[in-house]
Amino acid sequence: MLYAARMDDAQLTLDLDGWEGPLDLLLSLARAQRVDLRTISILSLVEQYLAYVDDAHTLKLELAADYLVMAAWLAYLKSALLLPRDPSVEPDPDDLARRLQHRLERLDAMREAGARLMACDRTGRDVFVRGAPEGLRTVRKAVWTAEIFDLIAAYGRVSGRTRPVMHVVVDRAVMTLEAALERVSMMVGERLDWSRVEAFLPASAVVPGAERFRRSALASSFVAALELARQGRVELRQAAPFAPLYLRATPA
Amino acid sequence: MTRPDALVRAVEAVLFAADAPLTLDAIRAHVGAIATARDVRAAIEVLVEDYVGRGFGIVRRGDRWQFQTAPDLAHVLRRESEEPRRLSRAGIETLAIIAYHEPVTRAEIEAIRGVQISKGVLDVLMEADWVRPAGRREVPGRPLLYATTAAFLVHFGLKTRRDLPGIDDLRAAGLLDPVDVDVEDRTDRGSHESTVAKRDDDA
Amino acid sequence: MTRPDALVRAVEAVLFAADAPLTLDAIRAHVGAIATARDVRAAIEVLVEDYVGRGFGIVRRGDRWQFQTAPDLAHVLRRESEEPRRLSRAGIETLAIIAYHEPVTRAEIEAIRGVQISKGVLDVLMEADWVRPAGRREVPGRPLLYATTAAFLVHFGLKTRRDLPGIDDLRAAGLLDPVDVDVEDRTDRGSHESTVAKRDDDA
Repeated sequence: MLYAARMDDAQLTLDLDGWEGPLDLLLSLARAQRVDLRTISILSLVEQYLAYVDDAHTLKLELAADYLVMAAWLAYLKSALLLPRDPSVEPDPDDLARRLQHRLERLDAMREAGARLMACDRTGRDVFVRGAPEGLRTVRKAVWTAEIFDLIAAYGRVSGRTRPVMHVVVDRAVMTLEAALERVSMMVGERLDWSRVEAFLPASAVVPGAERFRRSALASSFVAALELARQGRVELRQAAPFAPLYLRATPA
Repeated sequence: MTRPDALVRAVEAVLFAADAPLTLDAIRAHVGAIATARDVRAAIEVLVEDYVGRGFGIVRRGDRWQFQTAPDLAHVLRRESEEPRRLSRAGIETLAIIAYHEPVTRAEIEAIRGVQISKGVLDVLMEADWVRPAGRREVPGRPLLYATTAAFLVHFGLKTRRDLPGIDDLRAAGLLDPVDVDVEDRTDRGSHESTVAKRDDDA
Repeated sequence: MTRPDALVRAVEAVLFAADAPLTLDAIRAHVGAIATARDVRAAIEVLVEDYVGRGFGIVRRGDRWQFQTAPDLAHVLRRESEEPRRLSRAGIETLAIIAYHEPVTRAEIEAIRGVQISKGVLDVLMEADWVRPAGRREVPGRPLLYATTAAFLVHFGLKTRRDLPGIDDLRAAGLLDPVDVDVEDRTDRGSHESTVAKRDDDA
C-alpha cells in the first residue's frame, strides 16, 4: 500500500515540490542550515524533515510513500537518539546518524562533482578539435610468408600423391599403338609376301620372360594391322577363327 | 618558428590529420616502426612545448593525444546556436557518480542518490559514449557494472580519471569508499530489504 | 616556437576549428570586428610564415584559407600496414610445383597437383612476388607460363633453384609418404577434373 508507488515504474522518481526523493529533501534542508555537513546536527535535521512533511498538506499521499517511509525511519532514529543509550539495541543510533550524515555528505559531494565536471573545458563548448581533419588511412597489405620446409614438404606431398600412378606406367612394359603402327607400316613395306602378325613384334618381346610385353606388342600390332587395312595400305588373310593372321602390303 | 626534425614533423602531421585522439602505438604505426614509443613520446613532448601559447596545442586524454584549441579562446570559437548535450540533473549526478566511483552497479548509483534511476538516464549517458558497461560484479545476481569511456575524458578535457576535479580530496574524506548497498538501503528505507535484491537484478 | 600575438592566435584557432576554408570576413566575424580585414590578412601572413617547414600549414583556396597537412607527408597519413599471412596449402603446393617445373602453364600445374587451381592462388603468389609470368608456350591457345622470381630465391634462402632437394632427397627425408587426399582444403578442390596425373612430374 505504502509501497505501491515504488512498484509502479512510471512513478519511480518522486518529484515532490522539486525534490528528487527524501534524501534530496534532507540534503536541501541540511544545506539551508549553512553549516558544514560534517558538523550538522542530525537531530535538528530530522526535526526539520518531520516538520516539513507534516506541513506538506498538499502532498499526494499515494505518491509520497518514500517520503513517509523516510519520515517513519527518521522518527525512529530521533527517539533512539533521545532515549538513554541501551547497549543491547542494534544498531547503535549514533552510528545510524553518522551513516545518514555520511550519505548526505556523499550525495552533496557527487552533486558538487557533477557541477564541476560540467564546468570543465568541454569539447565543442570550450575547446574545439580540428574542424576538417584529413583523416588517417590504413591500407592493409598482406605479407605472405612460407618456410622452405613448407615448400619442400608440399612438393613431396604432391609427388607422393601422384607418383604411384607414374610408377605403374613405367613398370608395365607396353607397346603403344603409335609404336606398333610405325613399326608394322615400316616393316610391311620391306616384305613382299604374306607374313604372320607375330613376325612384326620387336625382338625384345619374344625373349623368355617378356610375356607381358609380348602380349601388349601383339595386341598393338594387331590393332595397327587393322588400322593399316582400313587405310588400304595392307591386306589381311586368315583361314579360320584363331588361325594365324597374315598380312602383306597392298600390291601397287 | 622552429623547424622541427623529421619525426616531430611527422608526428605533428599525424596528430593534426587524425579525426580522433591517438595512442602512441597508433602514431607509431603511421610514422614508421623505426621510431620507438619512446621516440614518439619525446616528439610529443617537443610538440607540447612548441605549441604553448599558441591558438591550439596538443593535449593528453587518457593514453591518447590530440590537437585542440586553447580553452581561453572559447569565446572566439563558440558558436551561438551550438550547445553541447544538456544533461538533466539526474544525468549529471549519475555521470559524476560513475566517474568518481567506477566501476559501479546501478544499485550503488541508486544508493548514493537515494532514488531509483529512471529509465533513459543511463541510456543517454551511453548514447553520448561517456559511459559503458564494464563487466559484472561477482555477487549474487551478477549486476552489470558501469564505467566511463575514453570519449568521456576527451569530452571533459581530462588527462586521466585522476584529473577529475577534487577526486583526491573526496577519496581522502572517505566519500568514494565502496558503497554498501544493503546497509545504505536499510538506512533510509527502514525494513523492506526485499527490494534490494530486486533492484540488483535489473541493474 | 614564437608566442603569437592575440589576433594571430585567435585567427590560428579559428582556422583550426573551422570545418571548411574561411574567407577573411568569416574569420573577422569570429575574432571580433575591431580587427580589420587588413589585420586578419596580416595575421594570416604571419601564420603562413610560422608554419613553413612544419607538419602542416596554411594554404589559400581562392579567397579562402585553411590549415592542411604538408603534401609531402601524405605517405605518413596513408599508412600501409603489413599483415603477415601464411600461404594456404594450395598456394604452397602450387608454388612448389612452379619452382620444380618452371616454366609451367596453369594446366600443367593442375595436372601435377591433380586438382584445379582456384583463381586467387596464382594471384597471391604473384602478389607475394614469388611467381611471375614468363612468356607463353607456343602451342595452341598459347598458354601463359609461370616461373619463380629472384625474390622467391631470397625469401627461401636459395642460391639457385638447383638448391631445391630432388625427389630422391625428398624420399630419403620421408617427405614422399602418401598423404590422405581428403585433407585437401575445399577451396582448391573445386571441380575435380579427370586430367589427373597423365603427365610425368619428374623435376
